Amino acid sequence: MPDDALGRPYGVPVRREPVVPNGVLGMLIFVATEVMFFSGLISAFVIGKSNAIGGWPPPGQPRLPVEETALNTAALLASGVALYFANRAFRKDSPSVKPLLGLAIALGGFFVLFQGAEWVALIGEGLTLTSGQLGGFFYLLVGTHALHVVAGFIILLYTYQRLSHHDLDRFTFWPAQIFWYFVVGVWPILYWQVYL
Amino acid sequence: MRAARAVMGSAVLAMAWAANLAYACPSCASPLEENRQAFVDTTIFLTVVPLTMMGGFVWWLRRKVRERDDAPEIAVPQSMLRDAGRFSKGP
Amino acid sequence: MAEAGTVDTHDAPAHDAEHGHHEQSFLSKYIFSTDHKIIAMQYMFTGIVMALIGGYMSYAFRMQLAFPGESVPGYGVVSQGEYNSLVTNHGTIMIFWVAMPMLIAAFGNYLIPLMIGADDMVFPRINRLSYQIFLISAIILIVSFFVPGGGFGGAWTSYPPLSANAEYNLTPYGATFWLVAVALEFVAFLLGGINFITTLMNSRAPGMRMHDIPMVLWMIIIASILFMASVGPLIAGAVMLFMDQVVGTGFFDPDRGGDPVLWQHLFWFFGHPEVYVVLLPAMGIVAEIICTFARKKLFNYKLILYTAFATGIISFFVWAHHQFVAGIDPRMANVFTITTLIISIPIAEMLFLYIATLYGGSIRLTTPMLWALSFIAEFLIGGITGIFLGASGSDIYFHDTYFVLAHFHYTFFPIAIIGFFAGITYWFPKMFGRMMNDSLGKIHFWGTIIAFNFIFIPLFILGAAGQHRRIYNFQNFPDLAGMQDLRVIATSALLVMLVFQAIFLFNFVYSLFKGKPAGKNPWKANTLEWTADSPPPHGNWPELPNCYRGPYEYSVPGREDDYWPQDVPPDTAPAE
Amino acid sequence: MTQGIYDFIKSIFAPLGEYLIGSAVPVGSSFAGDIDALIALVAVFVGFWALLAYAAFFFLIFRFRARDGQRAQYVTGEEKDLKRWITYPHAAIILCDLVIVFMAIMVWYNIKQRLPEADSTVRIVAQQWAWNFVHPGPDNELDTDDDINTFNELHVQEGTTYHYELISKDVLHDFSVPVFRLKQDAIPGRVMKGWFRPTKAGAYDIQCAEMCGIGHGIMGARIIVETPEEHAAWMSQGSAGKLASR
Repeated sequence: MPDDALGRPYGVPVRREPVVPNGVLGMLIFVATEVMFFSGLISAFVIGKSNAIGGWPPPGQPRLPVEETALNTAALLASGVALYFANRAFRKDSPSVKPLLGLAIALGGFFVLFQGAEWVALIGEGLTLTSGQLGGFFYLLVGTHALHVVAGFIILLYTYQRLSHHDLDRFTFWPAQIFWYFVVGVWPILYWQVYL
Repeated sequence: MRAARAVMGSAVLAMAWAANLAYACPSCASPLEENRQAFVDTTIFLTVVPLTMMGGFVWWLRRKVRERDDAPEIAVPQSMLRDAGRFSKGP
Repeated sequence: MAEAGTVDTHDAPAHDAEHGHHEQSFLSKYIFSTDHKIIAMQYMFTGIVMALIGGYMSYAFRMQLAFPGESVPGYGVVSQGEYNSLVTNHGTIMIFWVAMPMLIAAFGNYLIPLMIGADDMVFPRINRLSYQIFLISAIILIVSFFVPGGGFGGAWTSYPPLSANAEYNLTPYGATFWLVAVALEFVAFLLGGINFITTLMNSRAPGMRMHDIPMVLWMIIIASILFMASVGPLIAGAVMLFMDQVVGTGFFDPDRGGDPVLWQHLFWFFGHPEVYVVLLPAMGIVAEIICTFARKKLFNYKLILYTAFATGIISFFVWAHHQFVAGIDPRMANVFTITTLIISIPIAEMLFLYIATLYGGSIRLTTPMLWALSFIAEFLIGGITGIFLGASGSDIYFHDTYFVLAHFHYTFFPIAIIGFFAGITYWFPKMFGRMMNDSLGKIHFWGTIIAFNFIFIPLFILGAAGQHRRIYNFQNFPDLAGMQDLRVIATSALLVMLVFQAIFLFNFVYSLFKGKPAGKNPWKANTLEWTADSPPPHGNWPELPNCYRGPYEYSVPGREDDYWPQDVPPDTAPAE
Repeated sequence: MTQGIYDFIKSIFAPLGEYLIGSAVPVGSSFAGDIDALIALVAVFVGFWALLAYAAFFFLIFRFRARDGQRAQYVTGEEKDLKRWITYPHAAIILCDLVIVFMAIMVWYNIKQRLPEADSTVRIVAQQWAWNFVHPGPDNELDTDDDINTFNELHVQEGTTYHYELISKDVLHDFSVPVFRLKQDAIPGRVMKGWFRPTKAGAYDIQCAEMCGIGHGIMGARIIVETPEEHAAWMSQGSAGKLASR
């Protein structure tokens, strides 16, 4: 095996394009941390749930709206799909990118509003942060996710605005998508864990 | 050397397995069996998730590097193909 | 998101727009700078200030232990509650506000762009934000001492229900401030870590392959990856603990269906990888220094890299060894004993490889080299004593005794203090353009190292005799009251060590202004940072360097010089 | 068979353990000797490697110090004959680790995982910042009228196997008796079970080993290990005193 010192061809090396653009790589690392954050929350929830004496959900607490939220889940997933097609259109420079991105944003907004309405109803039924383990974990997990949805929603609005001004590039759109896919992808797991 | 290492590796695994043979646990403190199981499950979960993510990322990166190196329209100097490091496919 | 559009800072440096004009005010140059070197300095000086605060705390509580009940000069009488908050915050500060900013943030920020031949980090503004959040977190922590009720005193591990409920810890504000400070600090390092990894991946000089990256950068990157992958659950736990403290939820309150062991589960999932997060950068610094002053290539670069990776991966499997007697399922202890002993293997191998690097060298015992070698010598003690604690059977006895305390000081002192001194004495000429005084450096070195051993060897003995941690006065325990001599020895050694730090501070300030001018490459080292001016200007190089070879090509046969910088083109085409 | 191997290895290291730990802290329980022997074994194994590493380290520093006109060698560390110096110790360390793991797990299993038949049971209730002990009294059963409650003082009888039930009223505490080599966290909401068997009469410290608030430093108690006669005397006196106070 040749030495590093002697075995390399003579010549000026060329700087190459990075394999993954900076923004994308940074966002991927950030999302990985977020995945661990949600893993921690879910682990805490699994352990908290296992401590309940008398079964889960605890007796005497309001039921979570499973069916309505299923609809909402579908809306969020559809938003992810819309974003995926928006990206395909974007790469082909097709004019349908704008309505598709708009649809994704609208579905995301629908999710947030629906979630808010659901919370208002639940608080009315007496489920609050301090009403017990169910309330605490519900607002902790779903609330943390809701914050992420709002953040992702704002990021998507920003990309939409850039798109309207015709200066949206791949290196902004791609990280924004990664974040939204993460927000969409983590929700079914939370739905399965918390609601079902 | 390699064989010795394999033997020792399997010995370690055997120990790990044997450790759980002593399953009886009269001094376990948790009032609930589900709670005990939940700790074991989340331990495994929390350990596997980061390693999977890192492994998946390295795999994805490797694939991307290969794709790029295979793509004909991007001119890559021959010397760089050779020198791209551990994520490249080598000479 | 603003930086996301930038493919490569060398093509379109995002921060040049801000710094295009040449006359900068003091504020924009030193306070709100996006230059990685300035940010590194900010981290370093904040770290030094925090180290002084942490050292002062250790002085106060060691004096209380040696002379219980007497007024400590410069502090006053240490009450029980104050003692607890002193030890708690000493631990927190030394790990989160000294070891991490000095080793990862300061050296990472300073070295990564310089060593890979880049002009700056890829996200300079995120980098600046990272330091600002870090500074706020430090301020919050210091403020926590002066709120009603005093600073938090529930140990740096902050186990609930003690930490969750003000009825128990009696520090209603201190506990919350402490928690917020720690969480903000994590956010700061999260932002820093994103920067480090992305920069190393994407901004390397032309020709720098994976195996041409200096070891210290690999170690900082692996540490960052470990940090990013392990901190999430702890932030989750911190949010829950914060809600328990402030909102009044009961996640960790057994009376309301919560589970106090859950916090330990989440905390130690981060807590153990954290040890390697700070260890690896120090190991990397030592690797650079040993190679430079032994004029030797690193002994089997790839194997060292693999042991570092292996350490990182295994560190995710070992955390429950902190909880052997904490009420987890006893069967889990068996599994974690095995994994804990397995992690000793790559670490031991890494130390062997470092020792093997000395073989065949030409060793010059300069101040940085002394620090680097003492790192190996001292860390070895820390490493081997860890086996006693990793083995579940003996941990029953040693858990939470002074043996544990001495053990992790034998790891953290080499990491944080020796690693920092090694790094600062080695890179001082690059950072400030002047040499540090070698004689003063050696006096400081011997004073610190000898005193350090005299602090902690007595504590090993006390721990083996069954003395527990975090007890403010051992006169309350008849079996322990008799060993006061050892405590006095440890405290006296601490005083000596603290006094010797004045020599360092003097040397630092003196050399800053009066030191011998260093020139570009005073140590005749290979890595790219030594090809820049000392101190490097904004943008580091007029023209960014290329890389032609690995970082440790010292004493290559057939060359006149015994070093061969990475950016020097080969003289001729190689004869194959 | 595993027990036989364990006993054999233990018998080798027991005297050293007696010297290392037993000389400072009395060997007060049936399993204290096991832990001491394990500590001695680890000390010998890691001590051997540490000395070897130090010897190599200082020898190399001395042998290869900078001398005029002498260049360092160019060694990559990938040469087979040099790499051997790393791989052999590496393999040997794995073997040492295996022995340590085996012994540690055996000791752990004996102390923490199994519960031998008990002669008596005591209840230990930790609170901020004191220990309450409930002795079963003459009828040897807890939760009866003749239970003896004491404060910061636990009375046990030499040579008797005790189970303990460890309870915490408020925060985490840790019941630690150095002479027994016994340590167990008390977790509010759970009952921790374990056992010990005192072997040496005398009065020893109990410490709280988990940070439990401001009074952590004063949360000590005494464990009084008595001979059967003394214990019987204390018990009659204790229950009489209790009846009198009623």
